[in-house]
Order: sequence, then structure tokens, then C-alpha cells
Amino acid sequence: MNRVQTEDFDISTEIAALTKGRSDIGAVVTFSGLVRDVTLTLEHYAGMTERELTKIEAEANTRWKLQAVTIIHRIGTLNPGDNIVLVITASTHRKDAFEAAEFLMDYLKTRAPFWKREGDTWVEAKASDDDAAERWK
Amino acid sequence: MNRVQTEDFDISTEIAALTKGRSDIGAVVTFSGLVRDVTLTLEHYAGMTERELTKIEAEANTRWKLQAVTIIHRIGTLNPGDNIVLVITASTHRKDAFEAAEFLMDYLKTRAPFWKREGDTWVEAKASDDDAAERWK
Amino acid sequence: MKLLYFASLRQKIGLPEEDVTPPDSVRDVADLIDWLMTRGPEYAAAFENKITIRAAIDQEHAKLDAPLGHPREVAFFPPVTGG
Amino acid sequence: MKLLYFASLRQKIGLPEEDVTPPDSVRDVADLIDWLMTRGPEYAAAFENKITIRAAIDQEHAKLDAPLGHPREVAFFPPVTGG
Repeated sequence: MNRVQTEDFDISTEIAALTKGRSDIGAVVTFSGLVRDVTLTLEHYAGMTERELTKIEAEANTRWKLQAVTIIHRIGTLNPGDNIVLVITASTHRKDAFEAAEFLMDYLKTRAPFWKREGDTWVEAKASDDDAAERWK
Repeated sequence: MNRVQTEDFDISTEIAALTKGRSDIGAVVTFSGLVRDVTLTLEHYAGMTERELTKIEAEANTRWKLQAVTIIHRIGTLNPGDNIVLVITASTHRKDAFEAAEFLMDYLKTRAPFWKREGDTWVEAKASDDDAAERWK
Repeated sequence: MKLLYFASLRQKIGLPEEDVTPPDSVRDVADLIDWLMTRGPEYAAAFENKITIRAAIDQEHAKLDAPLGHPREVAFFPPVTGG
Repeated sequence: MKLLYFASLRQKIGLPEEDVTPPDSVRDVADLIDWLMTRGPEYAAAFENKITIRAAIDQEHAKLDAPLGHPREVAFFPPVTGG
């Protein structure tokens, strides 16, 4: 389940939505990305973003045995300490949950059409993110 | 910050306790382990457990650059879908947070003195957990 | 076809989107960029460092040598920085 | 010294803990196990598969060949299964 939104998210609520009433999930991994030090404005390519998130989630499901995946990405203006992104993976086993969460973040960082701006300056993409995504090829 | 407790935990509350008022944390990874299908009773070696959790946390801090770590492990009788364990890692970068969380779980699974019982039968240790811990040697 | 520009490209070109009718000789993404660069100094500046430009045809990532076909929309943007 | 037994070992021996005074010849963890196994069939059964037994001396993991020294407590337990 994927969403792009301006509002904040609550991790416990999102986990509960995935796990409630189930007894087949043994491992839940969450990654949340937070704004550090500066105020950021996030824009995205509406339409393409949702397609990319769906594709990234589908790709994770072909590679790992997952019971559920959530991706939430915020847009708009965010302040230091604010949440930017949330990925949740639920699986029977922890290895699948961990690897899939790392994969989702690496792919998000290099394929989902979001851009960060700090004041008038666009944040530069990092080579380390490309390297991180490369290892899943 | 490590705890052994019978009560449940709330992941959002625990994350907030780590990140509140800070703007130097960019990545938070959580792992929660849940009971699958059966009712389990968990016992531990009080005293040694706390020492082991402290050692495991210290070891993670020597290997990765972490801003904060939380480990919470429940004891007592737990039902399907209940939380068993929570690990949270907070770092500037996602790679440190992910790797440290995996390491903490692998070490917990093989070094922290907890035992699970299902009815009258003690749960057997898994070779896959030993293998997972081996890779950090 | 509809063109969309995002982030620093939108800023340099000064438009979020526009409709264009490129000549028949424009067959792939690289051709389209070359043609756009002839349209004015703001385009020339925006597409100057072609290797760093990312494109999407109908909301799917496309390489420079990807054939255009008959798309509804083509988007240009810098490397993504979300997450 | 105080001995503690956990999980299946406690169940087999029938005690959570006890105070013992092993002879001077008991120098390491393996010696202690061998000596305990002479104390009755429940001990013999509990320590039967010595390779699977884990020990801790004063709450620190200890291998079978770890010297005992003069510990306050020695614990025996099966491989851990928390997490």
C-alpha cells in the first residue's frame, strides 16, 4: 500500500494496519527518513511517482517473500526532525523483511521522481545512492 | 536504552523518545518480532540478559555510527500476533541504521539468554540464526 | 506532444510544461533534447549537461537512446533526490 | 558455588538453582559438567549431549574449556531462542 501525502504519518498506526488480525507475520522492519538540520521542500512528478512506487513494491515482492509492504512519501515543506519517508516490510522471516526494506529504500532513492529543495537550491543526487541501488542488479 | 518487560511496547512512542528535539538523525530503522500462530512463554536469565544487551549495544556502537539504540524484549506468555522484541537504530545514514539493526537482531538471537516454550515443549534453536550471527565475525 | 520539466530544469526553462511539435527527424530522447536546445538560451542552459538529464516517456524512465514513438507526455528532470 | 539451570535443563534436573561444592579437581566448565553427571540420573540426562549445553560464569558466556576460577554463579542452559 503506497501513498504520497503532505501530512505526517504514525508508524505504529501503519504497522497495525498491516498486522492487525494476522498471525502469520513474524518480522516487521520499518525505515523512516527524517529531515536533518535544514528546511526542505519536496516536489514530485504526480502520476509517475505512484507508478514507480507500485513497480518498486512489485519488484520487492518478486525477490522476497513478503506478507505486506507500505511506502509513504511526504511532499511539501518539511522542517528539521520531520518525517520524510516510511517503508514497512512484513514477512515470516527477518532476513526477507530487512533485505526488502533496504532494497525499497535504495530503489526509492534512485527511481522515484521526488526532488528536494533547500531554499532556492536543489539538493544534488548522491553517487552513494546510485552505488547502493547497483548492488541489487 | 534496553529493557526487559512483560508489558507491550509502542513503536512510535519508542522512536519519539529517541528522536524528540533532535535534528541530527536522518534514518531510523526498527525491527519488531511477532509471535506467529502459537502461544509462547518466554523466560530469561535475569541479570545476565541486561549485561548481554548492554554488550551487544556497545558492540554495535563500535561498528557503526549510531545516534541511538533501543532494545526491548518481552518475557512471559505471549499470544499470536503479540510483539516479542523491538530493536531501533538511529543514525545519520540509512546504511548504518540498517546494518546495525540486523546485527543487533542476529546477536540477540544467539547470545541473549532468552528461551521460548510452546506449552511443555522448548523451542529449538535454529542453525540459520547461528549462520546469520557468523557473518559479523 | 506534452513536455514536462521538473526541479532545476523547470527553474532554468521557466515553465512547468508546454506542448511542442518536434520535426519528424526527432526519433529518440537525445534527438528531442538536441532539438529543444535550439529553441533558446534557457533550453540550451537547462540541457547543457546532457549526461545528467533524466527522461520519462509516458511516466516510465527512458534512456537517451529510447525511441519516442507517439507519447502523450515526455518529462525531463535531474537525478531524483527523494527518500 | 551457586549453579543455575534454565529452560530444558531446569526441567530435566528439576531445580532452578542449587549450591554445590565441587572437588578441587573440577577446574573448568567441562569438569563441572562431568562431576554433575555423577550426581544422579536426572543430571546425567540433562547434560547427556554436552556439545549442546551452554554455560555462563558470573553471567558471561563461557566455553567448555573455560577455567572456573572462583565464581559466584555458574549457569547452564540450552542454546538461546529469544528475539
